[in-house]
Amino acid sequence: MADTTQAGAPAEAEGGADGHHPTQQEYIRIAVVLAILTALEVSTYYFEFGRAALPLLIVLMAIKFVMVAGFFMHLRFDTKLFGRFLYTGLAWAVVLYTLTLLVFVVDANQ
Amino acid sequence: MSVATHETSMGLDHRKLAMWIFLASEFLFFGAFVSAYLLYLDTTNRGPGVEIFDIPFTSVSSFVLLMSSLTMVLAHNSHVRGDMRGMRLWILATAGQGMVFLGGQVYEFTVFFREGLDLTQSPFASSFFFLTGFHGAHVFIGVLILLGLYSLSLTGKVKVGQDVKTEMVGLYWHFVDIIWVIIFTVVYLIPELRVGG
Amino acid sequence: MTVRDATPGRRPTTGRRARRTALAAALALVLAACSGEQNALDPAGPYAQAPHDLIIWVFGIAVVVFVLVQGLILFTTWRFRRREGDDAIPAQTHGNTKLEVLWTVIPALILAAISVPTVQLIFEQMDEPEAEYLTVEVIGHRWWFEYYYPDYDIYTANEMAIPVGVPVRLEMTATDLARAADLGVIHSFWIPRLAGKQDLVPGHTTYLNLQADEPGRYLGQCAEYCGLSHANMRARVVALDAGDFEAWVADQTTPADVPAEGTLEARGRELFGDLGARQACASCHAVWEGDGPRGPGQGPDLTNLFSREEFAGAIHDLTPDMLRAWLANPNELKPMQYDVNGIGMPNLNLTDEELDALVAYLMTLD
Amino acid sequence: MAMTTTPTTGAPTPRFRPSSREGILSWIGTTDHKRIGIMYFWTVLVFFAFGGTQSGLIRAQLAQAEQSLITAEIYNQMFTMHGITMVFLVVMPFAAAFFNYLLPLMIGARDVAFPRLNAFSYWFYLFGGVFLYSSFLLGGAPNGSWVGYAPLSANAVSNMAFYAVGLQILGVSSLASAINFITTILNMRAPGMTFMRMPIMVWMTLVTSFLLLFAVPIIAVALFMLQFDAVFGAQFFQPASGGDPLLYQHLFWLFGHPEVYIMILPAMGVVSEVMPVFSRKPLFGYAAMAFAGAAIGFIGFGVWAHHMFTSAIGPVPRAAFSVATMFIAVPTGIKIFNWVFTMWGGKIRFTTAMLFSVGFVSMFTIGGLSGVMHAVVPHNAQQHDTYFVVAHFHYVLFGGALFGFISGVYYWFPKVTGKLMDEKLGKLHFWTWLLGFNLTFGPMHLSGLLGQPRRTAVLPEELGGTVELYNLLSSLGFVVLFGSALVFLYNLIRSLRRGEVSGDDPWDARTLEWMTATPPKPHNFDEIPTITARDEFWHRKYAEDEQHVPVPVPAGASVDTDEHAGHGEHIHMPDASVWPFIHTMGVLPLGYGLVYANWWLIGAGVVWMVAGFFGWIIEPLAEGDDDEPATALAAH
Ligand code: HEA
Ligand code: HEA
Ligand code: HEC
Ligand code: CUA
Ligand SMILES: [Cu+2]
Repeated sequence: MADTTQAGAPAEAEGGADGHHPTQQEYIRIAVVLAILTALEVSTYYFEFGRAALPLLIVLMAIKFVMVAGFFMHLRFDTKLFGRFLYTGLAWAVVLYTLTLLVFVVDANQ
Repeated sequence: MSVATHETSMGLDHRKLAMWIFLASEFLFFGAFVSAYLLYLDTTNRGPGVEIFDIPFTSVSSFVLLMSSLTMVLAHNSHVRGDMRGMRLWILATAGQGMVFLGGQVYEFTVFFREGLDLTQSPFASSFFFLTGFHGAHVFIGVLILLGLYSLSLTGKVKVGQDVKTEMVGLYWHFVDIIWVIIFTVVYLIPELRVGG
Repeated sequence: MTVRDATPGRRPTTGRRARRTALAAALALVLAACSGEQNALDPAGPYAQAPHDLIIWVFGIAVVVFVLVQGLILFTTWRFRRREGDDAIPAQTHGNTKLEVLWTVIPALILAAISVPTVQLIFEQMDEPEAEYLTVEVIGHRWWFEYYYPDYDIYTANEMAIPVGVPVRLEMTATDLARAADLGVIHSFWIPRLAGKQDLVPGHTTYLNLQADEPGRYLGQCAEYCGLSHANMRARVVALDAGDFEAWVADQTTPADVPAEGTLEARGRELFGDLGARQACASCHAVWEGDGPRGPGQGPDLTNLFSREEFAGAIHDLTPDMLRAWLANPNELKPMQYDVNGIGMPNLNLTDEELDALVAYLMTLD
Repeated sequence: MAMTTTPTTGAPTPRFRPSSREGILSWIGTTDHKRIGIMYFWTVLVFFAFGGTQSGLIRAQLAQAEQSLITAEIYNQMFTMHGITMVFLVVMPFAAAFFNYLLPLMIGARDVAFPRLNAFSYWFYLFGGVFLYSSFLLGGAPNGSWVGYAPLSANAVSNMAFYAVGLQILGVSSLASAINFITTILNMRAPGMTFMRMPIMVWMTLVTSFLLLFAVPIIAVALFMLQFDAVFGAQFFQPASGGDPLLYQHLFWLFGHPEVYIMILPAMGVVSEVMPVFSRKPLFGYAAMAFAGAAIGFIGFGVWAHHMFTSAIGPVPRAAFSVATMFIAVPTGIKIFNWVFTMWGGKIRFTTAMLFSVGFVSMFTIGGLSGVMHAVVPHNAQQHDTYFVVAHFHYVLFGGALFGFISGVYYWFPKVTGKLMDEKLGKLHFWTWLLGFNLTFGPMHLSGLLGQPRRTAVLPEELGGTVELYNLLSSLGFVVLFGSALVFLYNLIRSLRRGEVSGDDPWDARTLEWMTATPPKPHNFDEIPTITARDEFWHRKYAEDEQHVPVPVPAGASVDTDEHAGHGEHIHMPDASVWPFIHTMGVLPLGYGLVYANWWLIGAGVVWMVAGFFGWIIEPLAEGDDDEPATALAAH
């Protein structure tokens, strides 16, 4: 929460970065990167990556996530507050549900 | 000047702020489905399990959805530049890709159904259909909104300078896309590693 | 019967009502736990005693906090009440960091002090008993408890006999149509004087330790809401001296007698196995005669029915009259849902003649 | 009503707007946060009467052992509906009533961020309640307890489909409100109203809204699963096919525990407003109060499994959740002591509002202490699902939430109506309420420890010997409460009709809402005040000398009622709109369709809602409003 933000002082909010929204070409370049990453992901289905596969998939997923959120959703150019909402929600969900699944696993009395 | 755009304490647009707040809560929604799915991964009740997935097929529809994010952002970009024709075009392209994705999902579900995987088969089946189905419902709503945006831009309810509206729709659309980024990995690819392919 | 002999006349009576006339204060009551067979404040075995000792201690702390806070409230409101005509405005204090730190740290310390023994006891209570113990398998049905003693191959229902002074470990789960792993709902087994409760969850096996230090009849009740007749799902533990327990085991492992040909009882036995177009008793209840089926079906095993004092989820005294009323219309004595989802015992529209015969037969089962 | 005016897409301007501020139509179409708050309040009272009646039947049945005034089936429906009603149709919307009415006034705004969404929330709440209660006429009310544990409730034979769908509807309402309030608080504070100058009530609104935001989606999932298990044959919680009933418990309590703080934090907000005013001192430890509230909300998310201590979970989670639970007492304790020290050194005026607030602090502490006792896991196995727990949660909910809210009613009644509530009746109400409350729920501590389980339709004879007296006392307590509630109701209506005129600032209050006209005008403030301090209004009335002793500012107490000061023409308020109402009505066919697995009804409901939504978005917020001038702030 941006509890320190002064009311009526939208300094941070404007971010001053409005003019730097990517251009069409840049968007397309980002999409190409995303496509390549996806191809890499799918390749784990065709090729044997052994124990590297799981971490690789997770890292690729995270990169794609951050790229779409950062560029297409403009998180990189908008106020930090929006990103904080998004990642707070994500983190909260991950923490709560990981704990929940842990309770099913750490279960000596079931 | 409407209330909605009255000068605000943080200098943010109400609607964008509200959309982000809403999206934050959606993680808790989808997270619960994902947890149920992970919990029930092996609870197939003697029915089909993850081996039933058709990864090449799903990869294609995932790719389509991913690319719809590109057209969506291009639509917004056009709107910002005041190019309403371009904006409408990209919106239609986005909605079209959304529909392709949905079509793929309907096809996938029918195939699974024929192979003996339906909602009532097992906890695994229920949680698979719930997770992907609720995501599909989000895409469907997104398509409706896109078409709404398209028609409103024709009637002049959405004009040049009102690109926040396109941006809002875009936020929702991209969000549905990043949820699929997670689902594609967690639901399809990672479990498939164990099947060995 | 040994069981009944061991627990003479422990039915609740109006005599006890006299005792409750005194409205004892909360503190006094909790400390000087009053009696009652289902009273959590009157532990009768180590697995109930340890949590009780812990909570008494925590309760003491709670009382201190209570007295402090309420005293402070009373004092403050009294001391700083506005008096008639006093319109002056008091000094505008905004806070006091030292004080605030104080009432952050002190409660935190108190709670840390509580949590240490709590955590220790959690593990102690759930571990397998160290001494040799008896295992009883418990299955919760809507709305009765089934028990199985793997060491002796004994099936019984609602009343569980245990030897005094020996730890008992319950292995529990829940289903409805016995062992069909279907339709079960969650129940909870709870005999307050012997141990806390533990849920019986379909699809899981849960464990509960208990032990009785004195012979007696300990009452309990299903403690997890399980639908229509949740209130009528009671449990009893009968703790027996070693000798009595052996006798009980011997009795339970003896097959039921087959009544002599031509008697009313024999007629009852015949009906039990065949009611014509109506569902036979034997399709849901087993009576073990040395060979043939053993153990409960949809309903309790009746081989030793009359070794128990109560029936139908231990809500009614087991007397011939009650039994007759039960067979005539089970729903009257205990609401069940046989017509809706097949849970419980159906009304089989028995004639008077059939009722006489069946009751006579069932009375031979002890 | 105009249900027939189905919207035609693309129509330039809707012709259908109630313009009058009187008559039923003006209420249906209202977007004024104050009127919506008032509607919440009266609806809550009606549901409170229902929930109270149900508890009356419960208490009648349990007044003596082995009674059968009502059948087991009816009893089960009664306690289920009692729990659902009190939690979802009374306490939560009661909080919404306060938030709605006060939030914009307290932060110096003209309305909430999304006035029509606000109306939508109210109508969803109302229809959700109507939907739940219609089950009584349609084959039986929900009967699986307010927690609706699977697999019992995931069964077609139970009436719990109504529960699953009904709560889903109420959840949408809460979620929409939460988003609305968060946006409002972040974005619409008056100039100078920094976070650390916001009244605690606003802080609690913010925290509560965040709790809702993150908790409601979880129960939404649980309810969907339950609903599909019960109606459409899904297998989430069916043990026969490997489904795990524990999943439901986790999902429910992941929501359910934050939910209890959703219910208490608003009341804590109310008390934090009332106490300073009647002690004539600022709130003691403002920052600690705000952050303790946030901490309670935060920790409150991590303790859910303390409702499952006797379930099939192992010793490690039991221990972890036990410790986590206990430590909630720390931030709560901070609040308790800060309230007491708010009074310390003050000049306490014992109005009815103040009495209820003091009652809150005292009674809530009792409930909190039994909560800590619950957290002692080994003994929780004795307390769980007994009347000891029933005592605990009535002390925190009734002694806590309801005491706080009623305090708020007495406190803000003059603001809303311009009339004072009768103090004599108020005091009669308070003392009978306090007595009845303790008489009802105090003895439950004992009957619980003496072995009485909850949710049992009869009090067993063999148990009756020890606990019958306590049950009788509880039942008598209900009678006292009932009488007391009638006094309250009479006081409300009487004061509304011919209460003493209050003036704008009857309590010598501290916060912004008292600075404007009473009752406030539709646009709240003629001129949005600029905030320079916490307790802004107080500081406009009093200056402080060196010893922090306030001295009245001569002409400082200028209440913002000066017609000339405002620039009336510039104040542009949203117009009334019936679209939220029309849109929302579609939830009824949708809901019944889901319960009865009727695809036609589901389809009709969806089409209705989509159409209603279209009507909504093509209608400008205010007449002649282009919705977004080219100078839109967000764009550049
Ligand atoms: C408003 C609602 C509300 C609130 C605020 C609370 C507050 C708390 N609750 Fe309660 N609770 C419920 C509503 C609420 N609860 C409901 C509805 C249920 C039953 C649900 C059902 O099954 O139907 C329940 C059940 C419940 C259980 C499960 C019982 C069971 O079924 O077995 C537990 C277990 O730990 C628990 C614990 C607590 C604790 C530790 C707090 C703490 O937050 C309390 C903290 C407060 C204090 C401790 C007092 C003030 C502090 C001080 C004066 C400081 C000094 C104190 C110490 C050092 C101890 N609650
Ligand atoms: C805020 C929440 C709240 C409130 C206020 C109450 C209030 C009361 N409750 Fe509570 N109760 C719950 C929440 C609440 N309850 C919950 C969550 C459960 C658990 C349910 C479950 O197990 O699933 C429960 C369960 C519960 C039980 C346990 C049932 C069981 O386990 O079998 C009992 C038993 O005595 C009980 C009694 C009462 C009584 C006597 C009141 C009284 O205080 C009520 C007093 C109210 C009145 C007297 C109303 C009178 C109103 C008027 C006269 C106004 C008229 C107005 C108009 C006509 C406009 N409740
Ligand atoms: C469809 C199954 C079914 C049939 C047929 C049936 N019962 Fe039952 N019976 C039950 C169930 C289930 C219970 C347990 C009810 C409860 O306590 O909730 C029960 C309980 C009983 C009990 C009480 C046992 C105890 O210890 O609590 C007796 C005695 C009994 N049945 C006798 C009979 C007789 C005699 C018949 C035939 C005339 C019969 N039953 C037919 C299902 C059946
Ligand atoms: Cu079995 Cu309650
Ligand atoms: Cu809780």
